[in-house]
Amino acid sequence: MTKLFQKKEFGIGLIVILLALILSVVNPVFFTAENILDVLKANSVLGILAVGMTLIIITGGIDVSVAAVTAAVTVVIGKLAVAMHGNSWSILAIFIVAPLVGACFGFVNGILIAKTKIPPIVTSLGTMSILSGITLYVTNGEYMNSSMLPASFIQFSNFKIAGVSILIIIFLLTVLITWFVMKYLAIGRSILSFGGNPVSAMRVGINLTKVQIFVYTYMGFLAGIAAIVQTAYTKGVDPNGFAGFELTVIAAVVLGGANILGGSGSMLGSFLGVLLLGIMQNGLILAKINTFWQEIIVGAIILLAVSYDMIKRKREERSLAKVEVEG
Amino acid sequence: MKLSKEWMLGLIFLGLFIIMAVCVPGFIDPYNLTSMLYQLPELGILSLGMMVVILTAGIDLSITYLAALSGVVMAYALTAGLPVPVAMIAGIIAALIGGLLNGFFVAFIGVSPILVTLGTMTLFKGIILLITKGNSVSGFPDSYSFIGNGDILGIPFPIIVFAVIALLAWYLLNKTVWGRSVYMAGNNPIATLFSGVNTKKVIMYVYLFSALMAAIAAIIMTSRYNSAKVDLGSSYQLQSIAVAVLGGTSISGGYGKVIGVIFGTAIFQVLSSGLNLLGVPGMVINILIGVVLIAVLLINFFTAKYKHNQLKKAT
Amino acid sequence: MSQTLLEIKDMSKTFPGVKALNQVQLEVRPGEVHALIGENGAGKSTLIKILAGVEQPDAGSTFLFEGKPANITKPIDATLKGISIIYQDLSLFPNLSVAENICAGREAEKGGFNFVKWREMRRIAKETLQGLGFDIDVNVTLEKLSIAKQQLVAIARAIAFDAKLIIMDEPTSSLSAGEVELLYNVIADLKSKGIAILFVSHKMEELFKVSDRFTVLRDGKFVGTYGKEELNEEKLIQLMVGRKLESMEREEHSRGEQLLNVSGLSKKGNFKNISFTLHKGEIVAMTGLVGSGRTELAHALFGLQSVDSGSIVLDGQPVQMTSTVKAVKHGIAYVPESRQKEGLVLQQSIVRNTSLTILKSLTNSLGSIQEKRELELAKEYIESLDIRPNLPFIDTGNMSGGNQQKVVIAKWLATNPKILIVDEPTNGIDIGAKREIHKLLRKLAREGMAILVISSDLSEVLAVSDRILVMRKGTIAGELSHQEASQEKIMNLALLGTHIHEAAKPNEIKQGVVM
Amino acid sequence: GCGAAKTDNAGSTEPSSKGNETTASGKLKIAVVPKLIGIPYFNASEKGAKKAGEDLGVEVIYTGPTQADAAQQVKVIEDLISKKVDVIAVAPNDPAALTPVLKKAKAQGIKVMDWDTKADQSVVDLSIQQVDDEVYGRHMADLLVKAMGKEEGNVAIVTGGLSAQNLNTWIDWSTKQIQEKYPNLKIIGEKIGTDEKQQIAYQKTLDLLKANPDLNGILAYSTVAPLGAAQAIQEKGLQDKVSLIGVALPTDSKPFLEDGSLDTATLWNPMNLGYLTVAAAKELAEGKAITNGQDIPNIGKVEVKEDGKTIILGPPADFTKENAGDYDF
Ligand SMILES: Nc1ncnc2c1ncn2[C@@H]1O[C@H](COP(=O)(O)OP(=O)(O)OP(=O)(O)O)[C@@H](O)[C@H]1O
Ligand SMILES: Nc1ncnc2c1ncn2[C@@H]1O[C@H](COP(=O)(O)OP(=O)(O)OP(=O)(O)O)[C@@H](O)[C@H]1O
Ligand SMILES: [Mg+2]
Ligand SMILES: [Mg+2]
Repeated sequence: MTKLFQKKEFGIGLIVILLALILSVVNPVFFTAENILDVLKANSVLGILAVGMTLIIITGGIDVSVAAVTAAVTVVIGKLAVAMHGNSWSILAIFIVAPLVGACFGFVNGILIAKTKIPPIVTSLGTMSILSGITLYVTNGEYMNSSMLPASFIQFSNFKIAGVSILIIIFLLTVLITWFVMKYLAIGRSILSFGGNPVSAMRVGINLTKVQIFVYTYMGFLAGIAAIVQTAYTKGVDPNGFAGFELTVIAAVVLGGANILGGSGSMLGSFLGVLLLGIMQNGLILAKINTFWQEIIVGAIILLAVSYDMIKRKREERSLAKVEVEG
Repeated sequence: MKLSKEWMLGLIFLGLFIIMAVCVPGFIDPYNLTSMLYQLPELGILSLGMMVVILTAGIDLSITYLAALSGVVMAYALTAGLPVPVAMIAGIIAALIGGLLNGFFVAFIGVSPILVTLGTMTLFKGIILLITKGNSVSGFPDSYSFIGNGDILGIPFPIIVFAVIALLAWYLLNKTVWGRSVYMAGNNPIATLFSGVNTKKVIMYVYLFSALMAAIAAIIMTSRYNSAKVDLGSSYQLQSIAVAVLGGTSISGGYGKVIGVIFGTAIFQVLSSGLNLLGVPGMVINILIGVVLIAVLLINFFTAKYKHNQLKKAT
Repeated sequence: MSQTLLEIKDMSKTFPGVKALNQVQLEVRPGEVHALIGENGAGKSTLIKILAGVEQPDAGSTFLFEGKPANITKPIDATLKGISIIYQDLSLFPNLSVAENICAGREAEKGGFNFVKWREMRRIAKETLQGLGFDIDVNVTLEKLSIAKQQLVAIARAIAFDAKLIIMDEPTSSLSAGEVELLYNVIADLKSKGIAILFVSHKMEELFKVSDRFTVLRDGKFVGTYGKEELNEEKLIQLMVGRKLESMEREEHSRGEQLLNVSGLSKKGNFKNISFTLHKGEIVAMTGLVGSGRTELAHALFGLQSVDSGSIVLDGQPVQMTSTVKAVKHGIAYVPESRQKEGLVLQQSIVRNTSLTILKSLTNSLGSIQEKRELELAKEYIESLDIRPNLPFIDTGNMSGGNQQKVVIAKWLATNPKILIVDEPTNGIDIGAKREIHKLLRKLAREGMAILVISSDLSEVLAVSDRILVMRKGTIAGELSHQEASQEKIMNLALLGTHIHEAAKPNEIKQGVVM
Repeated sequence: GCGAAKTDNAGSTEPSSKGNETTASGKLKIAVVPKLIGIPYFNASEKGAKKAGEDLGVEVIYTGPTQADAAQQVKVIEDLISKKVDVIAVAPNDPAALTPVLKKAKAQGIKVMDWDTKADQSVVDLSIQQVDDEVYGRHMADLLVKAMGKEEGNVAIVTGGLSAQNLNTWIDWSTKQIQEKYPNLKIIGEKIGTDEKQQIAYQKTLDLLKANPDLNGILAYSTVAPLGAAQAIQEKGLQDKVSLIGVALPTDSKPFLEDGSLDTATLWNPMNLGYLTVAAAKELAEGKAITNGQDIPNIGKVEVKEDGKTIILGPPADFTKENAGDYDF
């Protein structure tokens, strides 16, 4: 039990639970399976991106181009669907091409960051500007609606396993697989080592360049998956649909307790961070909070959560007995 | 010859300017030149605020909403018939309160700046929405419009404001105890604290400074646009970071110069005006700005590497 | 097994602007402890980095390991060949478990997508720790361990995987006598197993205690390799420095009136019931084991940390040290433990670092800093403390450790303090610079400053202090005057808290540390 | 200074003889500035504007900011003034914010007009409106009642951006219509902003439906919000229970119209709007005026208000599942 309290994710978990309790009192609809599944489904894209961003933040990096990459891949999906219209292989093509294209974009970020040592935030700011410019230039912002998507893709997006949407399952699988990678694969431990102490990591033979390229490529890969999920979720493609979304992704990850300076971050934490943001969005409407108050409440909760986390961390640090005082 | 990265940037600016002057009809037209001088101060002033925050290894995502908040307060004061100076003070105070909030969370609670300003950004946006219901506030006295649209002896007034602010920022950063402490704390906050400097106060003032810059930019914007609204200047959020970084400010803190930011702003302006005149679509301008940002940083990287190798050969 | 394990011939390494190594020779035999010595900047760490595969030597260098060309191009090559390193900064991962720290890098060798064998990892870690007699939970996150235990983890990591050569770069610089003793035991054990040790240190005494042979570097050049029997301390110093060092003679002087009176100072988890006085013109040394709470106490005196109870009386006035600003105002100066992290802004010049403590007094009526006066101030200290290079605008990050420390002292002398607290003032500083700093401290005391020296280096404590306070587990275990003090007496107080007049046995020492 | 003097000269010159470029190409330069570029609605207008340019022999420059930010829009106009165009027609993000720069343009002898959304009427020479705001707002309320088949129940409002001027105007008129004509219809809560994103509209409508199980109708403003709202209704299978009326393009809304989740999309033809804007701009530059009921080629009869400068494209078109397939925008 005490172990539970000591867990880094305890704080955010507590906030999520409290919020959920309050909401289910305010509106019983909140705690229905239907609503919870809706929340999970609506935040699958956020969740998948947050998983990738967690790894990047563990290495002390940041990627503000995620939203642009995801948007670009949704457009690629759309174009592909139109180009292969009617072809029953098109869904397969989408599943292969989208993650690949995403990974390529991520790879470019990774190469630039790892090789030129330009700070990640600056590099990704540049690639974001370039990529979103290209996306808009190519599409002129045109939407594509469900009639342009292959029927098999629509079937896929409506697919459920035991009442749970395939999109949620993809999201949860992403979390699980990434958790496994971080816990049981050498690359995962290398990422954590890199974040904990890059100099030592280099000294014990971890190839820092490879680790950095990996995390950004993986982010891109997940952005590709997220793009599929987004396309399935909206059953359409909106090149403008992700403007400003990168900040939400970052917010979810750091709310989940990842340290923006690197070294710490967990799948469970980020999952809870996503949940917190999702529940807030959902709950504010369910609780019928005045529209104009909603942003204020979201802002205030973010500030409270991060301050609480910080104060807790400081207290823990202080309580780590530095000196074993006698008596 | 040794060329600092700021003057390298100056050369890049000059090069761009010449290219534009030659290739873009109407670019060196006096009207266009003055027009650019009217346009760039807002971004320049916001970028100065952003630069100072970045000097302490922070970042201020809330800066544009702080500006909008300040602008909305000014706009209400003006439409309520308060005299212009009173309205401006009200706007500045509103911004400073916001800055105080940022500073409090960063300096005293110790939350990382990107998180704090992510939260306050949403908060400020919410507050503006709540008080304006999303509508724009407009209808200011004619005298107010001078600040953003007037000129003195043909020199646009906003650029005069920018010049004064840039000088002030330069003075504060390079000559005063606070400015020195900003650089020192930016490089090593612990050693600075251990030297008997009240680093919390220094950081607090950094956020107040960026809030002040937001307020001044808001004064120019509300005057130039004759109105205030929740998303006023929102596109400057990432632009001001890009300008500061383009201007040579180190994102990890401790290094950055006012002159660099000025060149950075000027490059942005020349690029966007020149390409607009050429009829290049806005998205392509965004692409090129991204390319320039990365290119300049790559140039910095490769020149540093080149110098390194030269030095090694010499040894 | 060949007679030489490691053979280096004509090794050079060039950094931009610096020839860090110039035709260096080194030969290490199995089962020997080989000391690598030289002044700060002589090239010791550079040589180690090459052995570790972190840096590559210039072309033309010969690097043989076990008689074959070593071909170490990246750190993992060195590890696989059986070369492991205990870095001066420990180089551990605070966010990972002890087991992972001990096995760090082992997964990397297998490539990114191999599985991590947690059970195996824990087993290896546990066995290694047990083999060394260290009692540490392998599942705990490293950052939760005390610094002393972290040091033990670093040692365990170095020997976990059948190392043939273990390199120790100033392994004792952050250890106090107890752990040092423990380390000596480990070294003896390793030697008996035929493992070679390359040992870097600035502490003369310990060099003679552990080493069999010495290789001396000076300014990146090879001076020579000598057997222990060929050398004595004086000769060694001469080889290192290239000239004879005058030995430090203490000029005794009488202490002045009482300046500081600390009584009953307590802070939960840090220190308890601390009482002592400090007089003008005296140097009080505070020693004890790492983690005995000395630094925390200094922080409390300097306003960096709050206290729960107790009083600080300065010049007869009770004061509350709530901030560093206040401490400086009261005339307290603090030269911190880590000059790189806490002492200096490495990216900035000597000028800017020296003026940082007194910026306000350098401003004119307009509030602008008078750069001329600032420069004069820096020049003054560069001259009076003989800071090298005497370039006021050089970034302090480019200076040697000893000179960096002088800059830190300079910035505090600028405030004209009444009390100077120095925490581990000569950590990692070569013998020449160390003597200079000791001389400087003595001189300041003679001029009337009250000085509190926190140090784990007993020879330093004995050399500079008038009185010695020994701390143990957050309390003052006892006080010794300069005349009565000896290493043994200090160790007894530090380990057992008693004034016993015979030396503690090694296994008692071991327990005192690990428990 | 000399810059100012030149400015004054330019202001007093006739547009036709101004600037070398105009005379060089001989064509009128008409700048059409949307709120932002790269969204379907304004892309459709662009097509119409460009077509009018070809038909009428004028050069059409269609350019705007990439974000719906007034500051960016002003910059675009500043650069258009530098470019010495003959007419600037703008769809303001924030009408008041454009007043100073439009005045500047006028001082340079450029004719200014607005389209799509009203600018400061004291500055513009001409105002092209797709519909009359009041008529349109009230029309949407009527459509909803028709779709619901009753004059009582609960209605919610979903909108694109909370700060979009024209959307807010329509919402206000719809609200007024409901209050005046259908007193038993209850508007629940405040309008809900969806950031001009389909996904958010979808999400928030889902939440809205759950929070208000007794909801009968939704009014969705902006061309994105109705799509998201329709998707939510479709997913929850509430096509028959909740009626949805939205501002949307027929091609985008076709799938939803077909399955009944969106009852009626109502909009004008944005291509025609672009076309009319350019046509009117040309008349304006040539010193002519469009009169009430005048037949504009390719568009048809337009209405001119009493003020003589507000031109209305015509009544909005209602798109239903029957006719949505007939349009290509
Ligand atoms: N990466 C580097 N770039 C440039 N110069 C370097 C670099 N690393 C070391 N040097 C220089 O090489 C020389 C040798 O440094 P090294 O760290 O090997 O000395 P050292 O003998 O370990 O000193 P210390 O006792 O202080 O640890 C010094 O002049 C140092 O400044
Ligand atoms: N090199 C270091 N790296 C990390 N932490 C350190 C280091 N040195 C000291 N510490 C911190 O200081 C604590 C040791 O306690 P403290 O410094 O009060 O004891 P001390 O008696 O002053 O020992 P020291 O010999 O280190 O000065 C450790 O638990 C650790 O938190
Ligand atoms: Mg060294
Ligand atoms: Mg200490």
